[in-house]
Amino acid sequence: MSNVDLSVKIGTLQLRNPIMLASGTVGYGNEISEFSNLNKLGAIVTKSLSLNPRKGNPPQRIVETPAGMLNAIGLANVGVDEFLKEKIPFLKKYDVPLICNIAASTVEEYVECTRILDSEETIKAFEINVSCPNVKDGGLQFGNDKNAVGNVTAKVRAVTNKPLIIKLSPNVSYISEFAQIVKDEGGDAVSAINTLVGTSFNIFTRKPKIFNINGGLSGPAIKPVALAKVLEISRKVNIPIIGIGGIMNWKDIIEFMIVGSSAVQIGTLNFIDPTAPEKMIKELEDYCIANKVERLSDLTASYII
Amino acid sequence: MSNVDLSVKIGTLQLRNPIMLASGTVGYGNEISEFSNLNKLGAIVTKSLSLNPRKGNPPQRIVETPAGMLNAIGLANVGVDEFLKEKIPFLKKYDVPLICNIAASTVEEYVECTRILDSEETIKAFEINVSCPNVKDGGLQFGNDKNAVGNVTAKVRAVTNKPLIIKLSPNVSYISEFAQIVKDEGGDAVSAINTLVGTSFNIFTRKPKIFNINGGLSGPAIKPVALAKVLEISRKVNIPIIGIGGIMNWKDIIEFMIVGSSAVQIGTLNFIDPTAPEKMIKELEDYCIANKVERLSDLTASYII
Amino acid sequence: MFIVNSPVLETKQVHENIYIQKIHSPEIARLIKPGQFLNIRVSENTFPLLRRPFSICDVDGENISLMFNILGEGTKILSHKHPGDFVDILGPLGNGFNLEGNHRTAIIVAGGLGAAPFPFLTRKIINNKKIISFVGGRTKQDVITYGLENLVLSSDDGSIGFTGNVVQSLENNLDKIEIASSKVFACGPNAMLRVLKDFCLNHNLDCEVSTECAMACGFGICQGCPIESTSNSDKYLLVCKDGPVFNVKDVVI
Amino acid sequence: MFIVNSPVLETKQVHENIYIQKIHSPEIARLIKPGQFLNIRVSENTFPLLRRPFSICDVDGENISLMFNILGEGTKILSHKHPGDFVDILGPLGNGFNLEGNHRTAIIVAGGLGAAPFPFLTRKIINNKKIISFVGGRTKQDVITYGLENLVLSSDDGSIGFTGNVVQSLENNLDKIEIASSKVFACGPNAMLRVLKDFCLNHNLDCEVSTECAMACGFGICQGCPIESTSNSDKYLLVCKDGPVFNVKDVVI
Ligand SMILES: Cc1cc2nc3c(=O)[nH]c(=O)nc-3n(C[C@H](O)[C@H](O)[C@H](O)COP(=O)(O)OP(=O)(O)OC[C@H]3O[C@@H](n4cnc5c(N)ncnc54)[C@H](O)[C@@H]3O)c2cc1C
Ligand SMILES: Cc1cc2nc3c(=O)[nH]c(=O)nc-3n(C[C@H](O)[C@H](O)[C@H](O)COP(=O)(O)OP(=O)(O)OC[C@H]3O[C@@H](n4cnc5c(N)ncnc54)[C@H](O)[C@@H]3O)c2cc1C
Ligand SMILES: Cc1cc2nc3c(=O)[nH]c(=O)nc-3n(C[C@H](O)[C@H](O)[C@H](O)COP(=O)(O)O)c2cc1C
Ligand SMILES: Cc1cc2nc3c(=O)[nH]c(=O)nc-3n(C[C@H](O)[C@H](O)[C@H](O)COP(=O)(O)O)c2cc1C
Ligand code: FES
Ligand code: FES
Repeated sequence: MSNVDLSVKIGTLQLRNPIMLASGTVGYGNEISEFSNLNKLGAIVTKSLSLNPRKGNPPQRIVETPAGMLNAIGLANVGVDEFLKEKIPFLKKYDVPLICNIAASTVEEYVECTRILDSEETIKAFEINVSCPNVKDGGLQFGNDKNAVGNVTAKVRAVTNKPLIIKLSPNVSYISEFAQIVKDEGGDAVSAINTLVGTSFNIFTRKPKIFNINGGLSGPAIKPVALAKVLEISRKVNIPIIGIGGIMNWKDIIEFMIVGSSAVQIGTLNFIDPTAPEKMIKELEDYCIANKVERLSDLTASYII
Repeated sequence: MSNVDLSVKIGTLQLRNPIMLASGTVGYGNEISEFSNLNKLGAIVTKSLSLNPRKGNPPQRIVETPAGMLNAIGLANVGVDEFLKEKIPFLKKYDVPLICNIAASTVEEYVECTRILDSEETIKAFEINVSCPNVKDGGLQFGNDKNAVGNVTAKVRAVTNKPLIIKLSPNVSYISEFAQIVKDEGGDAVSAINTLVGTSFNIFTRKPKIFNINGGLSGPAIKPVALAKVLEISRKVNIPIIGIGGIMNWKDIIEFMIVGSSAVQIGTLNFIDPTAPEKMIKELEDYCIANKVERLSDLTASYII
Repeated sequence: MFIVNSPVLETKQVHENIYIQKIHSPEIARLIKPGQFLNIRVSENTFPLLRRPFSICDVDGENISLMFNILGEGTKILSHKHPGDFVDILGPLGNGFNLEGNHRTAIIVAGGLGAAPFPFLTRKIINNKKIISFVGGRTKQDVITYGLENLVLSSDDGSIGFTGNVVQSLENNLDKIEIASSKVFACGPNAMLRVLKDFCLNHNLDCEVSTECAMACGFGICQGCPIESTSNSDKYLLVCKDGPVFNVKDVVI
Repeated sequence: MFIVNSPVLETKQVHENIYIQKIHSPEIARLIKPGQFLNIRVSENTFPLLRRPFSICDVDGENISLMFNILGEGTKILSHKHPGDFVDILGPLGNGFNLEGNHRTAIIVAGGLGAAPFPFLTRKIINNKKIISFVGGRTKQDVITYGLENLVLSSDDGSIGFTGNVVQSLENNLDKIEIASSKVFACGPNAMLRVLKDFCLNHNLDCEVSTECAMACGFGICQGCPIESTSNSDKYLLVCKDGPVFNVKDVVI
């Protein structure tokens, strides 16, 4: 038996280990439960939920790129009501913290979703996805507008006492400015990063490979960028960070923690090896033993620069 | 003999084909001339030159990442004077358009470099690298500040009649806003993209792998991002674009042209296969023949969306 | 649904650019049904990053086989796997063809590499049902008959069999088919499936098609593989989970 | 300096985790000198992306050989190359050891895999010069003597030869060496080269070292491989182009 303490804290949210499954890469838990014991994981984050069900984009929604993939799912989801009715019962059977990710096109919709979900005790925290088109302000992204992110944080904060995590867009000049606003407006933590904007074209038809033209780039290709964004926040803003982007193995998790993450999320890897997240728990423990790290959380922001 | 016309124009700059070698990945031409006939290429762009020689960063300067690499060379270069004395004589022997890339820490330095180099007739155009720390304004990057980019463009424009290309940073929310300012201030073209900010840490020493902490991410990993940036500019601003980022083969060149590039630059690939750029000329020709493209330049911004 | 690392027994070329790969995988062999598929990781590293979906081509005891052509890097790497090498298989995935029901004739319609799922289906046809296999391709090279029975061949250029596409070939032979007691099982390019759908609806032929789509996960977590449903326009079906086999009545192709 | 795709003749393990790979490459064999290196692309795809630098270990007629250990994915892929496979070589690169000069004894100092360049150097020693090879490592397993002559072994843990590092081993044998007529040729970890440099400067021993550095291009275009010069602090030297072999007097290690 080992004495390593793998538990981590994100604000008041206590997790048995830092490994969370990222929004949009685990559905609502059902399928992945066939590959891995959800109860062993730190937390799972739902696919982005919106007030009403969303159909999502027509095909083609995904394309592979060098060491990465683009997706433009279009936030297809069942909506909060069906989520509460149809998906929560399955998730209730597990003893794994459930984080609800919310996507919306207006501030009011973010607030309304949070309000509806807040009373469901199975939900342990909220993660607000601000990388969705802001329909009211002309289709720009909330995530690229500091005031909008501040506003969403404040308004959602007002309707929930549960830990509030804002998932930041990396497609901005200085991500730490966004983390600062989240902190100022009462957010408990930030997730970094969501996908990078990218595209890919068919050189014979001259059409985009993805229906939506642009997609979000994920996977190991983006890991260096994600690490730099986490480090930037860590050096400038005193707020817990959930590191995301291209994690493929336990070494990547350690690297994300060193640059400032309190916990991490696994995304694209779930598609390739849905058994990997659970396996990495043991490997983190082994690293800690070999390197005399008593509490894994001691690694957070332990960079030497 | 084929009748395909591979020539392209960037403002008044006429190139025999769209394949340029990117700044910092070809030195001053000497070494690469052993692998490839420079006279066949569209153009070569020098390593960024500064007013005075720069030593650059201590090692380690580079690290490989999934389908990419990080570099933080620190703009090591011989300075404009030695460039004119020692490097130009070699380049004069070739009949390939030479583009001088300039890096500086103040607007005055950009202007002074351009002024000094302008009278050298071997130099056919300038490419201004705005992704260098702006020492005066506290180490931020010119490239992330619209006013600074506009100001540099206007001031450099005033001292040269040669084609003026501004090489844009991708580490911004909306790159097209920068392209617009370049156009407004009299720039002839933009290059997109320079490297993405990234980092990488050693998980045993907990130190950054690169001395400078952050490096610039290049290579195929960034291609989808680069394509999206070129497309964004192409859809919003009427200015010639030189597409850069992760080009590994002729197909990537076609893809960059379709999304809006008039020409392209090859960077990281030169390190892996310095014979590739020359080889791709023939392959572009074959594509044109097979797809009944009479002038390669017809592909520029030929996307169907 | 599970992941298993299974040894390659043989990789042989059966046609120009068509490979059959036999793999020892008792776990998969025991469970998988015709029309289901596997998502295969062809390399241990990040090139290529994602798994590649392949139909189950045949099952023989504890061995399974795949049929594929070399399209890109993934299938190239797969084709280089020989005895001693392993493939990392995630499966069985999706819903297979429904072979129950009281049709007396199974009509296979295969366009090009769409032949892949049918050797197994042919083997599994039960109760002395009759099979007719309409197999077509652009040219002779694309007409893949591996493991199929009672063939009616066609090619767009007439280099083999009937001149025309495989649906025209079926139409051409309609008089020999008793529509009410037949069921069509089809796989091929979307363009072909679209024409086939119209044909079958017009002629009241029961028809199941195996569809294709770009996929990331293959088991329902990425939402990458939508297909329009005919009964509910508010929601896409997922090719990987709700398909890849659908009754033509249920989906917009 | 050119790129050539050369067939692998043999890959054999000579020590725990140490491989010798023999390659038929007449073009390289003809030109390369001890201490020079090659930059090798181990895969055709983007994994890994960059070439990997390797010293020339030996040349025998038209064949060359490399010595390497499996460190990461690149060397792993290389170790799986066997007859029938090719390696994509860019070279010859850098400056080799200067074997001319009127020293009468060549003193090889090799730490761990730093032994790699010396089988070739040993073969090329001319004019009946004498060789002494100080070979050291952490433990017995790290002491690589392949292709070396007149050995003086050492290990940090004493599991073979002298107990101590290879520089201490050299010091220990200093009485047997005629300093004025000897020249040291060394390769190994930077920590070892640093100690060796001090030692040689103190004892007035002429010494050339082969240095290592992360590299992208290997031929001078990326500026990725700086090393501090002792004579000009305004400018770095490049390991790939100005080195990898330097006189210890010329560089800060
Ligand atoms: C359910 C299902 C079952 C399949 N069964 C088989 C089978 O039995 N045998 C077989 O050979 N193939 C089958 N395929 C297709 C197979 O998955 C692709 O051929 C394979 O992924 C190509 O991988 P690659 O790396 O070689 O090519 P890539 O480099 O990925 O692609 C090469 C080219 O093919 C295109 N492409 C890749 N995948 C697809 C796709 N799924 N649909 C359309 N175009 C694509 C790419 O856009 C690219 O232009 C099946 C696909 C699905 C979804
Ligand atoms: C001029 C020169 C000559 C060389 N000669 C030989 C030789 O003859 N035999 C031999 O086995 N090796 C030699 N090397 C080192 C060899 O290049 C590396 O071992 C190899 O690149 C590792 O590749 P990989 O993909 O297996 O490991 P990677 O996955 O690239 O690296 C594995 C680990 O090793 C570290 N690493 C990688 N390259 C280096 C490096 N150059 N220096 C320090 N750490 C590194 C990485 O940071 C990582 O932690 C030489 C290097 C140089 C610069
Ligand atoms: C197919 C797919 C769908 C995604 N859907 C969502 C989503 O609905 N909401 C969200 O906040 N992030 C979504 N993401 C982003 C991931 O949660 C994660 O931030 C990103 O993929 C980077 O991590 P990775 O490189 O480990 O995949 C999605 C990612 C992928 C690949
Ligand atoms: C080692 C290295 C050095 C570079 N130096 C410069 C430079 O001095 N000035 C500049 O404008 N861009 C520089 N770049 C950026 C490239 O010109 C190019 O924009 C970038 O690498 C993306 O292209 P690629 O993916 O094809 O490499 C450098 C890139 C690399 C890899
Ligand atoms: S491929 Fe992922 S949901 Fe279908
Ligand atoms: S490795 Fe590129 S300059 Fe030395």
